[in-house]
Amino acid sequence: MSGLKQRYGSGIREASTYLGQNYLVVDSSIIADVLRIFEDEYDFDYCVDITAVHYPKREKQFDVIWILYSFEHNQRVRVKTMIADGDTVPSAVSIWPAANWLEREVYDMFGIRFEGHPDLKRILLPDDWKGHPLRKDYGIIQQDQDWVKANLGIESAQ
Amino acid sequence: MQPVATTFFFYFLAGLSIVSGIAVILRKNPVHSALALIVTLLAQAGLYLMLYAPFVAGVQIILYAGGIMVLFLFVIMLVNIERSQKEEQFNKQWFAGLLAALALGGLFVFVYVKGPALFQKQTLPIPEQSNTQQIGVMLYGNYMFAFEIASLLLLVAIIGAVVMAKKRI
Amino acid sequence: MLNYITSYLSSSVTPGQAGNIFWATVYILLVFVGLSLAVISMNWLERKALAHMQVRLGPMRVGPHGLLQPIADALKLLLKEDIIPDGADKLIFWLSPFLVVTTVFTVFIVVPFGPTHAVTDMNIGILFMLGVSSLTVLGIVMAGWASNSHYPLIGSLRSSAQMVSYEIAMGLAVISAVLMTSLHGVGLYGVSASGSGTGTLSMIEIVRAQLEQQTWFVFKFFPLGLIAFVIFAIAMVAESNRAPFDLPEAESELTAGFHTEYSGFRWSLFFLAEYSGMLAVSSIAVTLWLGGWLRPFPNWLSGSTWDLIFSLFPGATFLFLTVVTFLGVRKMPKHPYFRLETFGLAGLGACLGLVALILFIPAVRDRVQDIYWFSIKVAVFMYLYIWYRGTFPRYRFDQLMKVGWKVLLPIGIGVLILTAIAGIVL
Amino acid sequence: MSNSVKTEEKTTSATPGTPPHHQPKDPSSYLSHLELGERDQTYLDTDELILNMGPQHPATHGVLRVILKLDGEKVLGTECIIGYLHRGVEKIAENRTYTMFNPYVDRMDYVAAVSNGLGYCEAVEKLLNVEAPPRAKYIRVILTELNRLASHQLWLGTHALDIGAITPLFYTFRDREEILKIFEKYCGARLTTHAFRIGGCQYETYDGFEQDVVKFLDFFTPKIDEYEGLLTTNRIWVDRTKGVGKISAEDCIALGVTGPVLRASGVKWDLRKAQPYAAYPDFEFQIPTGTNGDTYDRYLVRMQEMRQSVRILRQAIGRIPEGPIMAKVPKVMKPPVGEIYHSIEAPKGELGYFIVSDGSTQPYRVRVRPPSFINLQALDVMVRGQLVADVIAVIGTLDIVLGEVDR
Repeated sequence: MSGLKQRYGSGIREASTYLGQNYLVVDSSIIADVLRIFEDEYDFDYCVDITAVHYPKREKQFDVIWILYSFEHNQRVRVKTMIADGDTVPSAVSIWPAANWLEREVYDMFGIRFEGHPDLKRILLPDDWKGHPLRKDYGIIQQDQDWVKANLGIESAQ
Repeated sequence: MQPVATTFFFYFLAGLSIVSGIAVILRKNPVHSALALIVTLLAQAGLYLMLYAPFVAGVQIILYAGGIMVLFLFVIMLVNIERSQKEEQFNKQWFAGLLAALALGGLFVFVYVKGPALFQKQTLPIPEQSNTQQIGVMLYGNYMFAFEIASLLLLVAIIGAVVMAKKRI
Repeated sequence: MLNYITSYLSSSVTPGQAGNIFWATVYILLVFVGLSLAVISMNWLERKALAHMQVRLGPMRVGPHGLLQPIADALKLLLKEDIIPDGADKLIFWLSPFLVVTTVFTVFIVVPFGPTHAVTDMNIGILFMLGVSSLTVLGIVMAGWASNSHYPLIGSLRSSAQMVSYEIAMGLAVISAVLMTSLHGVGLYGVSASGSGTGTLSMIEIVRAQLEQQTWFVFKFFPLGLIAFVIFAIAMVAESNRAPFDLPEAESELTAGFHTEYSGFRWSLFFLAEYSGMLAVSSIAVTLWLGGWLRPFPNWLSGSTWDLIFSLFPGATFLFLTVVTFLGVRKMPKHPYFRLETFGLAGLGACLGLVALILFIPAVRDRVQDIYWFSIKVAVFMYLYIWYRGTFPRYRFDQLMKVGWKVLLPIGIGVLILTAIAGIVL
Repeated sequence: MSNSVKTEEKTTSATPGTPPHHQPKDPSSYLSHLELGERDQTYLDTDELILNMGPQHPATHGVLRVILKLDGEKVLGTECIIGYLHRGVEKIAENRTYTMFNPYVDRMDYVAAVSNGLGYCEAVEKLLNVEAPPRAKYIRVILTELNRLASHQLWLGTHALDIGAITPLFYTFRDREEILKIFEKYCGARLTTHAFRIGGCQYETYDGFEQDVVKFLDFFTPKIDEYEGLLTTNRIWVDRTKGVGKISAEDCIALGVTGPVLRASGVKWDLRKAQPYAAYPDFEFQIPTGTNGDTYDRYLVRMQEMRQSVRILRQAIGRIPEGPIMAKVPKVMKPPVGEIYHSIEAPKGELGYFIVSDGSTQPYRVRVRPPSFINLQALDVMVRGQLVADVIAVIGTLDIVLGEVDR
């Protein structure tokens, strides 16, 4: 951790432990390098999960979170970065192939684009669905009326 | 056993084989053609039976209709039928083909008309029961060499096919 | 006319050979009805036997122990909507189930249920059976292609490849059995006046040869006959598309293989053909290796006493079934809801008992016991089919081909050569 | 090889029941981005065949849809289309309180509902900074291990069925029934049990619970041998599974594959040992591993895991401590602001919950890390160059549950 902090200084916003779990908040500009370093130098060879959280009131609306694990050290770390709506995040597929579907899911649910992803498209929802359901401004009973009408032939799927 | 309604079955089978034979060349869909060819072969097997050659008839069914034609269909299913249906049915050699067919037909008619004079009319005493055994004796006795040559030729064909299908063996 | 009908009864050849059209027709109808009944009971038996292997009960609702289930199934299939896919080749789609059923039923013309109990006897009998049954694959290929859908297409491609390759192993095994018919008595080439005891392809003569040589071919030139028989027994499972070789209709891969798009009556024709095909190949195996209609141990347990004892078997079997049925009647619940079923079961028991009594009549007994022994042997094979299905996983396609071409075929050729050598040397 | 099946449009557009203006997508378009495997070198002019497997297919374990590009029967590439069972579990979580969301997690991996519940409850407990009492932990371990057995049994039955052996299915279901009976007696539900509550367990064990479990273990141990007797040395089974769907340990880790699939590739990693939770530190058990990473090894690993589960259960049932079963938890749960990631070893792999709390009664965000979803990603790597029948075997051996893949 300290090595990273020295190298990037202010790029590492926060590095701390909560409830026994390490996490790291990183500026979005250096996230690609940080992830690469975690894989190369700290042996975090297993990308457990990639996800996002939406904070509509913040200026930088999204937290993107990488949960990494190292088999060698038996340790987990969460790497977090904040981005604004419409910003892109570098894709981690070249580092961990596991990131492929995970990034697709984040894109599907939040509309965050990952740059350099080989095939960024929706994964759980239909390809031509409108809206990203896990954003906070997407209501819980909201649906893509046009899609439902066109594909299911009914007024509402609720 | 006495055959029943010989004349009827002869004309029926002969007609069937001719009609389906024509269907083979007229159908655009190759699968239909292949099926028509199977009907032709089966009709011929029936004719062999009428000639007291049950072994040949059996072999005709098992090898041609049951074996070779299945492979034919197998291959036809793999090719693009859409494409072959758009292709022209007959190419420019159809005239030559017609001439050859007419010549052959003329020969048949000639033989039919002049036949009794050219070939002595006689009924061969064919023992139906031992027909199969006699074929065996012929193949492995008198015509042993020809038989082996033929099987060697087939072996060459098989090897050729394998080489064609697989670049790396 | 009556004379024409009765005159056959004393003859010692099949109606086909005797040229008796009336009796030939009767036999054809009998074979047809018997075959349909066998398929129906096989259906019930398979479901029950398989269920008991798999710790469940199987059909229990329609009739006592689901005895009427096949009838209910047949009714359901007939009443079902008959769907022809839009993009299908209508003519071929319509034609193929009939082709399959016709060829399978045609095969039964030469199946010898007894020395005179066959529709006819051809001197190319076995060749005819193999040839005609090889035509069923045409029907399957046509069905798969005409459905115009991917799964049936792959299913039919698989089945054509599978059947063509297993036919070869099967043919080799058959040839070694046919060879055995000639390797006894006169002449290496088997040219003989009577035709019996020497090389023959006729189904009835093959069984007669086993009788004359005093051995079933499965025991001849031990272990050569046995190996040939095993090859055939494996190849015939593959030929009838049954587990573990049921790739053309592998449920888990191809949904239902070549008959995915078929429904209702057409589908039931495929079903009928599959089971009749199983019966057909089993009868070939029984005829060639297991002595056809011959009763067990005609060589050791000979003499009129043994003849009498063995001829009582058919009646005894039905008597046993009667007893079992009446035990079942006693075990039926006494609730009025089951009254009809109890009466029905009792009626069935009575019928079985009647059949048993008829089978004990000497005149009937002698005529029927051939059929009985033949059917029992075939039934053993049918049970084996069920057993295989209950125990084996499915082969993969390349493994199936490997077994056919790299294992069965070389062994088959080896057995053929060794049989020929053994026939000359021994 | 292709278009003897005339045209895709012709077959699909005429499906009755679909609205006229709706054109189904051509399956081949899904594959456009793939770098496909190499075709066999021949002199013949052959085409690829595109096979659409699912979502209604007997062997895709639910509504998985796999589009295969085939050269003959050889698989050149695959693309999974998932989401047919998507219910928006994560969205629902944001609109329910912590307690109300608890039953929903059972509906993800519905064949291992207890594991889901355990993971969620422990995650929230961590967030609340409470710990379940020891007795509750033991009950949790017992039920979770029973559920692992049930899940593995269901896997074995369906996997064997996919490969064509129909009988093991009924044997495993017969024995799974006994586990479900114990669940039913304990909490009234058989499948989606909702057995645990945040802070412990809702119910005390019923009278005779221990005896029931011991009776089941005595009954079940010989049954594992019975399954193995049917399959382990069965020639066809070995032929069908050995060398099929091979995946190396490196690939597994790179693709995030966990659970028995990872262990069959030779990585000795089990969260029960690596980062123990519940009462697992108290028990002795081994982590079975394979060497080849093929379907057969995965089969053996899972069979061994069943034996190890039995071992854990025997230890656990002998020493359930006395005491309360519920920790002191507030009626209205308001965890402090913060985030937590907690994962457990579910029967299928690492099941993780990432929960963000904003201090209110409802979670701000719940992210589930579903093992099936991520394991399914490895399908393409595992089936390239193999045959269609192997795809079925590999889908079976990955042990996916579509409820969890799609959530």
